[in-house]
Amino acid sequence: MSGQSFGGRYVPECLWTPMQEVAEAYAENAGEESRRRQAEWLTRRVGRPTPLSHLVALSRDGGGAQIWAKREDLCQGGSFCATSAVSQALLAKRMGREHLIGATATGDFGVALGSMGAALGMKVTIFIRRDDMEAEPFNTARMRQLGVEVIPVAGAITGRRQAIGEALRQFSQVSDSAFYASSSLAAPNPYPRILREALQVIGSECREQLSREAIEAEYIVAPVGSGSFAAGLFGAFLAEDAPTNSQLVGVQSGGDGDSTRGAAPLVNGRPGVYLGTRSMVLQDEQGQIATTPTTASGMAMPVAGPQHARWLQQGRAHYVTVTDQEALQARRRLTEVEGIFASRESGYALAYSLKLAPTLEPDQHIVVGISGSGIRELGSSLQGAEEGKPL
Amino acid sequence: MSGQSFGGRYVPECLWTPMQEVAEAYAENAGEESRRRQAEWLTRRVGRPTPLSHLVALSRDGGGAQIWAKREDLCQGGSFCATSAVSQALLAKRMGREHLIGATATGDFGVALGSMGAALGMKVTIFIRRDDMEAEPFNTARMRQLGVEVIPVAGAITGRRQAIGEALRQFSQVSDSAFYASSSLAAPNPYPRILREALQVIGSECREQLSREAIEAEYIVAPVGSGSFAAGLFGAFLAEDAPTNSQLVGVQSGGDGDSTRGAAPLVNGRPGVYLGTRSMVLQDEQGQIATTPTTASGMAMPVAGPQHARWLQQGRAHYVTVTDQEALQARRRLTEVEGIFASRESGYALAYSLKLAPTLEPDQHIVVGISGSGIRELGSSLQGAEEGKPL
Amino acid sequence: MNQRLAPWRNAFPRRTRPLLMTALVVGDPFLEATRNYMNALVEGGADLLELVLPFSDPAFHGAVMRRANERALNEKVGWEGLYKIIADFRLGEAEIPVIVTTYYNRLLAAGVSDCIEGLAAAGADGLMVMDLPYEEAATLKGLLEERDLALIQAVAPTTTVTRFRHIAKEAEGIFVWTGHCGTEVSFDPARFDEQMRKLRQFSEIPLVASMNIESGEDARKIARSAHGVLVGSSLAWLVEGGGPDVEERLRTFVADLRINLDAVQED
Amino acid sequence: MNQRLAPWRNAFPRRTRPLLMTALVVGDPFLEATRNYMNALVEGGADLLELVLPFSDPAFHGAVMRRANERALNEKVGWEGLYKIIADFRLGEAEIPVIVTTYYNRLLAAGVSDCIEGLAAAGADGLMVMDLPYEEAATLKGLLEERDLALIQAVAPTTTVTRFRHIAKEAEGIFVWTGHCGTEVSFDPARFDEQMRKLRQFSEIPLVASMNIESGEDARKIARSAHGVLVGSSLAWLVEGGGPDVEERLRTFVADLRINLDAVQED
Ligand SMILES: Cc1ncc(COP(=O)(O)O)c(C=O)c1O
Ligand SMILES: Cc1ncc(COP(=O)(O)O)c(C=O)c1O
Repeated sequence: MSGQSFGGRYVPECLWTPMQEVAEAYAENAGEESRRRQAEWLTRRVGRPTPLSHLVALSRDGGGAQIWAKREDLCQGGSFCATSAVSQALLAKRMGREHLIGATATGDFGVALGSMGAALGMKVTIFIRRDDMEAEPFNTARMRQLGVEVIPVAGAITGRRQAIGEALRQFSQVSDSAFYASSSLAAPNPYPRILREALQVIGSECREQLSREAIEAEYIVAPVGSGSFAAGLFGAFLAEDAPTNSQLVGVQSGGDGDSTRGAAPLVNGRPGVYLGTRSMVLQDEQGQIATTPTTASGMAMPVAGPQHARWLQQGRAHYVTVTDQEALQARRRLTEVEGIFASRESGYALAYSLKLAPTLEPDQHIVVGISGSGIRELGSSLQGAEEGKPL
Repeated sequence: MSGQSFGGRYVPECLWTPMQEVAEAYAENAGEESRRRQAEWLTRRVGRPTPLSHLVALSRDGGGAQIWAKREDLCQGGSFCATSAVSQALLAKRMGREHLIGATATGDFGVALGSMGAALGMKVTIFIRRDDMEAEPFNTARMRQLGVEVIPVAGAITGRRQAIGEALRQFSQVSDSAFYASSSLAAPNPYPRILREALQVIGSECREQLSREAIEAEYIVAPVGSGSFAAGLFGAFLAEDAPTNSQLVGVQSGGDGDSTRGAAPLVNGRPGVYLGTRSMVLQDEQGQIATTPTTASGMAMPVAGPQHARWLQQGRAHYVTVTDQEALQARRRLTEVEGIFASRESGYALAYSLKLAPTLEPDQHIVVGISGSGIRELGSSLQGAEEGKPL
Repeated sequence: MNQRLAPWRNAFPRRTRPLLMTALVVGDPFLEATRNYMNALVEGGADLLELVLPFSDPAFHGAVMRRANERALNEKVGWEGLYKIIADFRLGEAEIPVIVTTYYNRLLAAGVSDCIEGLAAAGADGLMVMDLPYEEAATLKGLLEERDLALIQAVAPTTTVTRFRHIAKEAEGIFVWTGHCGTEVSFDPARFDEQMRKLRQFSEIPLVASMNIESGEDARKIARSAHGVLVGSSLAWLVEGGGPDVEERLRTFVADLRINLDAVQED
Repeated sequence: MNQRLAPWRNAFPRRTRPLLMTALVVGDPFLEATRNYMNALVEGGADLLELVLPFSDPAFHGAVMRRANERALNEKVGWEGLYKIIADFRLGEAEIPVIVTTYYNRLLAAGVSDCIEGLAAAGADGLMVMDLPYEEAATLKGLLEERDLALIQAVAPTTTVTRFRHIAKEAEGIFVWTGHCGTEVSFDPARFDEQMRKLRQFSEIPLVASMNIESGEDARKIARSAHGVLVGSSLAWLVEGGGPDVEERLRTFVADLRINLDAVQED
């Protein structure tokens, strides 16, 4: 209960043992053969390594630092989620489980898990809030085509956490034959570790790519919803052998800019326990979890993965917000100026990088993490178009 | 006029000199520095190399050969077109042209060219038949977001060739400041060569990947619309130093299965001149070009690139058809069994591979070319869904 | 050791009358109502009261309890309100133990020591934290013990015997068997009985089963294997129904459970 | 060398009356109509007739001609029909040269030698192939020459002087200057005049300009710089209008062009 430690496994008794089994299987699973298999899936299937793109035009416009994009949009399925889905699905398979259960908000994790389920011949059940589902017709259609059982969830709690709750409840009923796959870094042990270790390949590739370009990054900037993508990108730069002193910046949603709104537990939260982990939590003085009004459903998390709380505490990374509006604009600029489509979530990291760039010199470098292609958004924009809204 | 030679530059006088300029610039452009720059864009931006995925489950189901997929769906923009767009846009830039003009049917080439145009700060104009545009709301939206001027074309001629005609007419008016970028391998010189040389990277990667897996492919199977993707995949296996005797199979659309219908000039066509090149042309005895009823707009070409005519004549590749229905089914199976989304066009190659596999042994290998992710299709399927059609 | 819970230690199987534990969400639909309902439950024959302090995301309660929780949230009931009704209850009722249930974050936000102090002063007897498993609970348990409050542990179908033996060594008050985790229970009497038998041999304190009990008949079935039952959703459902006679209906429903439970010894 | 086209070689600038070349799409709206329109054009004062054999994708014709082509396609006119109306025309008219225009694939499908044979026998004088540039045309040109038919070459704003000199060396009959490639022409008289001047010095045969001419006034402007004009879309547009008096309207329109062209020498 010491204020200093983050993480843990704060779950009801019914989930403790199933998650302990996952932890034990994961520990056993850590061998060479299993790593090789995972790497094979990532290379042969997901499309790793993803490129590090020098955004020449955007950098020129900014008049300062060189901006580089780590391109998770080019993974199979169009988001970084492919990589954590591989790791978890392979672990499940190794545990002899034939059913994957997870939750999604944007649908990206659902698609990623669905793809792995299809390829491995496993049943996949995905919970998603009904309003998220309706906002993501495109990813919903993709999940269905992959054979995923998509279960819409209603209720008072908004966003991914409601779907996570439902997924865990359902999982608890079949925990001896199913595997809970987490999309969120804010999760009970061993999930934060599994996700970070799976996603750390993003940062490792990035380090290698930077050194191949013979440059060091002044800043590494990533969007933080639950923070799994950011942890994957940051992880390698926090390793003992990390060559540079890059500043790591996690960008959260500041909502409409009113500091009492938004979804930035690492900026406006306090330590607490939520979604099974002790971390920074956006809450009121009564300990009630705050709602997270943001236009980016991937960012709508009132708690971040425990690693981020630790890095924040230790000063190893820092965390900022940009408004939803700034994020949307930055994302649009990326498309117009660089021809790259990025997820709404990536817009937060990008917006911050665009602010940072002019304060640096042209021989300095910023890496911005692009978490996904945001292709899903065209589904909703098409719907919007039919209702007469501009695309 | 010898019946034996294919290719050429069969264009009206107004286009001859502009295309000669492209040919000359391309020849000058062939240097080390330009190759390096192109490779850099492909690696850093497009996401090359793309993976070669072993389709374990599908192969197991087939009970015969191992099927491998060359994954152009993972390129930026979701199709192989990214690679030919890079080559042409860089050439245009080097020629000092600031305006790219092209035609598209599926929208994939439009998106690819639009991305490059945005990144290089060039204006992009894309012609597309109005009905193709309406069938591809998703890619149309993407093009618009990239700042592409999308011009719908009406008229009696169906498909990409109508849009190509309009693009060339418009280009002829501004040929001193603009660059015509071809999506079609069936095009006047120097385009067939430019496209094949650009796309040959697909086959080269594939060769290297096969040799890294220490296997040889019995068959290399690709969809052939105009055949640029197929030429890119086949090219490396036809090179002098090609290590294997892989059989190259180009798959065209057989339409609804009635042999008088479909879009298979390499199967049902005769030598002729169309779209600026001498090649195999689907035509009646009067030399009128046939319509190409197929449900895959990327396949609706009554003429293939001249290289294919040559390979057909020399017996270096062979060409077959599968029906639209078979292609759709194969594509659906890929999603359901392997968790991979592929373009409708890829379905043709896949369908043929699925027929081939059971006739081979489990230690034999088939490579099937996946030309794109078919993400665009979800746009139309969502539209369909709203009109009550099944997804 | 908490004195109100102490009598049940080692009371089974000697004592044959099964325990009846009843739960209310505090502030559903308002604080005084809860206070009144507590009396009604006791009048109906409850042996223990559970008071659920509402949380913004009661993920591991069932759907009915989550709705009750949602209604209660509107009342913004805090720890002070909770202490108040417990203290008030204690003015008239010295025997019936009161267990407070919540999610860990509410405790952390208010300060664990302050909460324990408040609970002890008000006359509560135990604390159950939905998302605090045994492994994370040591410090809290220590602090509770200092004030003679029990940390109530849950047991679930996934709890292994090894783990149970471990937990049981230090457990206090009662065990709450949760046959579900916020979902429906698929009840297989034979299997349930086997699980209870297995666990009972390692525990000196009663196992009270939460199994979505909706009727006296349900309660009777469960109590054949467990030491008692915990009824929550059915009461929340009556509260949800509303109307002027909620208290009366609560009393009647509990009384029926009581009769059925008491009949178990005669079965 | 074709005898009907021969007189114009080296006739300019001596000869000041500009040439009037008029085009029809064969079979628009049906074959006999085309035959009748030919007479009307000659009566109006045309110096040359161009007959466009329709193609399924007349990509390098303008929008009006593409529509005419589309109408004509319904008639499924083949080479035989074309030969027939040329032969029939020749029965009454010995002087006016007839140029046949099509796309290369129609020629290839029917067989190049057969077509040349048919054209020569019918009394045609030249062949223009829209999508056959000089570089691809050598063999065809040779075969045409054997039967005294001219291969008519096009020149465009993009044609360089070097290239033109090269082509001009072997060119026969006339040059058709196409100021467009199926689109609108943006006409800058000064620039056009400069281009014509530049090219004229290297050519012994007349340059006839196709410049979307819609009126006598247009024709007069063009003919100030070129040796003559080619009018197609305006005629196809009259045909598209339909009605019983199409022939009359064609005749009147061409007569007006004629008057305007003849006025150029006096300007
Ligand atoms: C495309 C995309 N980017 C970013 C995020 C946020 O990721 P994380 O929760 O790992 O920070 C999500 C989450 O769903 C996402 O789908
Ligand atoms: C995704 C996709 N695949 C295949 C094709 C056909 O390509 P090609 O014309 O190079 O054969 C197209 C053409 O538009 C396409 O978009």
